[in-house]
Amino acid sequence: MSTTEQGMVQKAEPGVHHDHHELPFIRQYIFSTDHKMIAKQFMFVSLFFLVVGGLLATLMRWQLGYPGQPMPGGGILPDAMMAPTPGGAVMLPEFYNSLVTMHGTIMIFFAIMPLLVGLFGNLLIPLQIGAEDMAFPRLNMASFWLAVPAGILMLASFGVEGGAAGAGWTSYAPLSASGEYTGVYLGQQLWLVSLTILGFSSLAGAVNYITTVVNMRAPGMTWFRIPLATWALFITAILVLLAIPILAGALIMLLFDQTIGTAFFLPEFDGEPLLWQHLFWFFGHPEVYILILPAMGIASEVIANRARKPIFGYHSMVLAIIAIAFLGWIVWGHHMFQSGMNPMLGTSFMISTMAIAVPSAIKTFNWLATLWKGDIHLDSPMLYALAFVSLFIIGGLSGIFMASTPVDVYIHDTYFIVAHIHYVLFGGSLFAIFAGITFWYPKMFGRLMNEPLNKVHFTLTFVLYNLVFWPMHNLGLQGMMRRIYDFTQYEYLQPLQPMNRFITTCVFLLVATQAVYAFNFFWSMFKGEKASANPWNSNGLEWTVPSPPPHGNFAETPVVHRGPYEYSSPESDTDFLPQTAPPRRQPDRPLEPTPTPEGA
Amino acid sequence: MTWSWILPESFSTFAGDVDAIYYVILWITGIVFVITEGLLIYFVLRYRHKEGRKATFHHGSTRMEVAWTLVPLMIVIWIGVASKGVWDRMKRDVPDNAMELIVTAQQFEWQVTYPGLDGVLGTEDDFTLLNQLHAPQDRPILVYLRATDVLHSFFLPEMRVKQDAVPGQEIRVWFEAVAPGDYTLGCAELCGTGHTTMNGTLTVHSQVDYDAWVASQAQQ
Amino acid sequence: MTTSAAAVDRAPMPGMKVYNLKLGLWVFLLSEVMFFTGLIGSYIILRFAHPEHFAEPGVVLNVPLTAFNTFVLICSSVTMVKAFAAIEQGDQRGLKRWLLATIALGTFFVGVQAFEYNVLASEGFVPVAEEYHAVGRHQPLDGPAIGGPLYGSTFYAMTGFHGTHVTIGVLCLWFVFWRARKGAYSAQSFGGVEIIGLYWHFVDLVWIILFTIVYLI
Amino acid sequence: MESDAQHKQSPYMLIWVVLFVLTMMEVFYAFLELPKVWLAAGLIIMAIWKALLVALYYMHLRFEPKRLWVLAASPLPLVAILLLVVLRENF
Repeated sequence: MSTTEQGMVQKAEPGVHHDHHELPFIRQYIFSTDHKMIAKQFMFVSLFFLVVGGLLATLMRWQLGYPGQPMPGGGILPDAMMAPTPGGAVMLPEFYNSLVTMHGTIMIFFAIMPLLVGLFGNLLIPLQIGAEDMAFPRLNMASFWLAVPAGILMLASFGVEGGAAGAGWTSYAPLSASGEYTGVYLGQQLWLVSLTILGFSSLAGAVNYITTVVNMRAPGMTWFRIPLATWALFITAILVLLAIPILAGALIMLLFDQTIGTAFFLPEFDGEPLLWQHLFWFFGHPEVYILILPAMGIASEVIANRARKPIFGYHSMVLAIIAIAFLGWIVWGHHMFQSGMNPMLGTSFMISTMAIAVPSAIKTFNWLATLWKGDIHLDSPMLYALAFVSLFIIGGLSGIFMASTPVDVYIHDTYFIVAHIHYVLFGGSLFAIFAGITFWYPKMFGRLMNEPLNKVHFTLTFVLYNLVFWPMHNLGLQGMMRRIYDFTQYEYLQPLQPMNRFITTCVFLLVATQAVYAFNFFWSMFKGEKASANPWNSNGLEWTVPSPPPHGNFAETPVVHRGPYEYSSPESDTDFLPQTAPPRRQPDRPLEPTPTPEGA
Repeated sequence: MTWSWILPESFSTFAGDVDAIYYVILWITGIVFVITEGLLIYFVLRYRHKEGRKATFHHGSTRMEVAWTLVPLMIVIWIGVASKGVWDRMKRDVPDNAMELIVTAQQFEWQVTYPGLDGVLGTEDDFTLLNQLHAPQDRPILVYLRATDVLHSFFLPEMRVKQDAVPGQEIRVWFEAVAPGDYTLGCAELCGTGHTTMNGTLTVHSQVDYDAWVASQAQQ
Repeated sequence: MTTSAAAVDRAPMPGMKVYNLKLGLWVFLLSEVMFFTGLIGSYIILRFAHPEHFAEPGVVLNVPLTAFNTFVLICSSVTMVKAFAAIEQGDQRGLKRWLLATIALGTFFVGVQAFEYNVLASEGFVPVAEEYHAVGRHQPLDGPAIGGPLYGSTFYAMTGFHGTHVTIGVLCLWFVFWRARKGAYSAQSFGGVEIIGLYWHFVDLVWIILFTIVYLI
Repeated sequence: MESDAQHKQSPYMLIWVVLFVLTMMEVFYAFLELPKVWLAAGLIIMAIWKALLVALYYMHLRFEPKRLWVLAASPLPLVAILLLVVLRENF
């Protein structure tokens, strides 16, 4: 879609031509440059990591539900993790800290983020804006093949001397900056190297997404005709682009402290532990929105479609995304209220944090208003999307408690925070991911997922999920601190034993339940009902092409005539009106407004 | 099982304000929670797909957008302003006439240094105890919080006090206990393998008992 | 109106009026800006927190040498734009000549930096905190240490990361030069030359800032 | 490309001379007997001046569409935010 002759030359990229049928297996499935294949690759890898992260969580929960008691089958784990006792293998605190750290790291960086950005970014952006592929298909491939070694290194760190990193996913210095404090040397270094490599992968993706959305939109696809999923992914890419380098710099400095012995974060040489926290959260808070914005976009798509109604306040939805992206840069201090940061800063960060609650509120109300007077089809994508909304409401509201600095003094670093982040990341992001995978499954595999199985999975997951994480608010309010190996060491926390055991039981069930989705996922791939090009009667460009779309996506470049959410429009006899359908000529009003080449 | 959303009882002068703000927020968020989730469920049931139903073709209304932008904004800003005063009181305005202690955190213990009989830190009659924080009632206690190795977090749940201890810094933390008794002293920041064992007790005496206790300590 | 609308409708919609590769590189440069912002921000935090760790300009670091090196890098920017201007005219020989000049100057810059590192290390100015014992350029080697470990750590981090960027730039320049030898560029198509130029000038720009902050302030 | 003409007029050599002179001035200025603030301020101004010259003429920003300027400037507010907070943070 380039404009100048240089551009044309630059377009000499594999994956953009249309002669792919004789592609050898390795170019088609392993080192593919087709955005859809790369999306699937990201999906399989990060779903694998999702499972790993879930299993780590169950190990952790065993220790919390049955502190210091032998774990059934724990014996198979090496003695460095589980101390063998007469009664059986008991978890060691070192291993518990590694579990805490790796669960967080893997879930955030290797499961949720690649699922949202890697899977949906790759799958949706070119299809929804009517591009034949990404702007830089080879860079896209590189992005995936950088993520793989990063993941391998991260997993490998479990096997090394001293075990995996154990300083929390935030790796606060100096605990993380010198192995002498944790006994973890190589593990922490692998953690740092792995995340640095992953950072390059994310950067490659972000550059690609931004260029593609800016430059490769189909004719007529003005800025305010872009579907919200792509809008969210575009803004997310900008956040990734600007936040990841900050993290990369901090990671490398920490790695230097660990290896060659620099002084950045080491107080013994006047290094500044708080410097790490500032850099980490200056990246980390945009990261939070990297993890939720695409989920919001997916939910908007599904809700508008399944409610057969235009999304309520499309423009304010877009503006809210943009506002979040801006405000997201000035609130990082709210992770550091108790860190010894200047209390003056605490106040200003509290105010900005309060302000950023508003755009999220706007989006929530818009989703609700979209349902109002809709024609709601309660099939599984919609159920997941509605779960996203209802649970995101809880996660958002519980955030206000932490935003208020005095209340945060008490609940900071307690299970209240754990509940909050899981309501946003699991209840929010992950349910949206379920919705998205189910909704766009046809565009990946040409079939539909099994509806009854999905409904079973949804019901069980939704119920168990809440049974697990709702009580964690209460644990936090009783003062139970997070990342704690054995809370019964504290007399005042011992009454919480039953509730912790209850949560642990539910976690086991919750993890087991995911087998239903896994089975459905693979079963439908081969046995699922064949999908038409547009099984959901949707308006987006991705539904104008066959399921799954061919290489190069569009036989001829589509022309866009309207926004993506014209459901139940009087202009159409059915209850949907594709973006590509030419407008009906009505004498009283001129043809559609002319899309300016610059976009809105 | 404690499903309660009630905070455990608190025993410091500013804890009341903290809990008050918590309950205000709990009420506000609780009401918003009921309304939003209620609407969600109602709409889903009310406008569920039936044969022949067609959704209204409706793109939104600026009036409502403005409404649900401004109302939440005003609410949260109000919460913010209400919080600021308490925050300043907790973290910034340390009352003079406070009794001073030094608490040094290190893996995995709390070293509490008392001023001794003369009530002045840095004199030779100072003495240091492990994991035992003794304080008189109804008197501001000013803790100079230090750390020797990694980050720790000085957590007195019943006093609603939490402050990270940062190596290389000396951070001032204060509280004033209103009732005698034994309370919890814990570490709320992951500080290594022994993090979970890094706890102690805060014992609040009446001023008389406290003086007696100091004297008895000074003997040794 | 209708016809013109139709006409515009058929046109592709590049939001930025530049071709993909160039836009992509600019976008990439933004993340580079943030990367160096992180480094400089850390430097500022550490320097304000512990001024005693940092020496007066010229005491430890060799300002004249580095000023000369800065000038070398600026010259390499000029040769780079010359190469670009040449291919804009379709002047293949000029392109290759100026590219080679840029490569030479860039390599020279890295060489001088390596030399500087050696000298500094021999004077005890090292990134390793335990071994930091900088005596400065004019004191005897057994003299008192000047500044502190943070000085060494930040210096090598900032200049080192920049040096890495220059090295990568030189490698890319070799690649562009190799393609130029095969006649890959012309007055109509010089995307490759333009974007390596943009990257090269950005690295120069970063050095202008770093030189001031690290050596002169 | 759209701006061939301007490129030919782009005063590469003149900019080169200015950059050289500014560098010399910086080195000279850095060793003046002035209060630290003055030195820092002056040096930073000159550095930014040089950086702008490179961006505008060597990176051709001067001849690019406006929106590319916006793009190029977009991270600067973040830079400002980070540095401002960092400066307010007195450890």
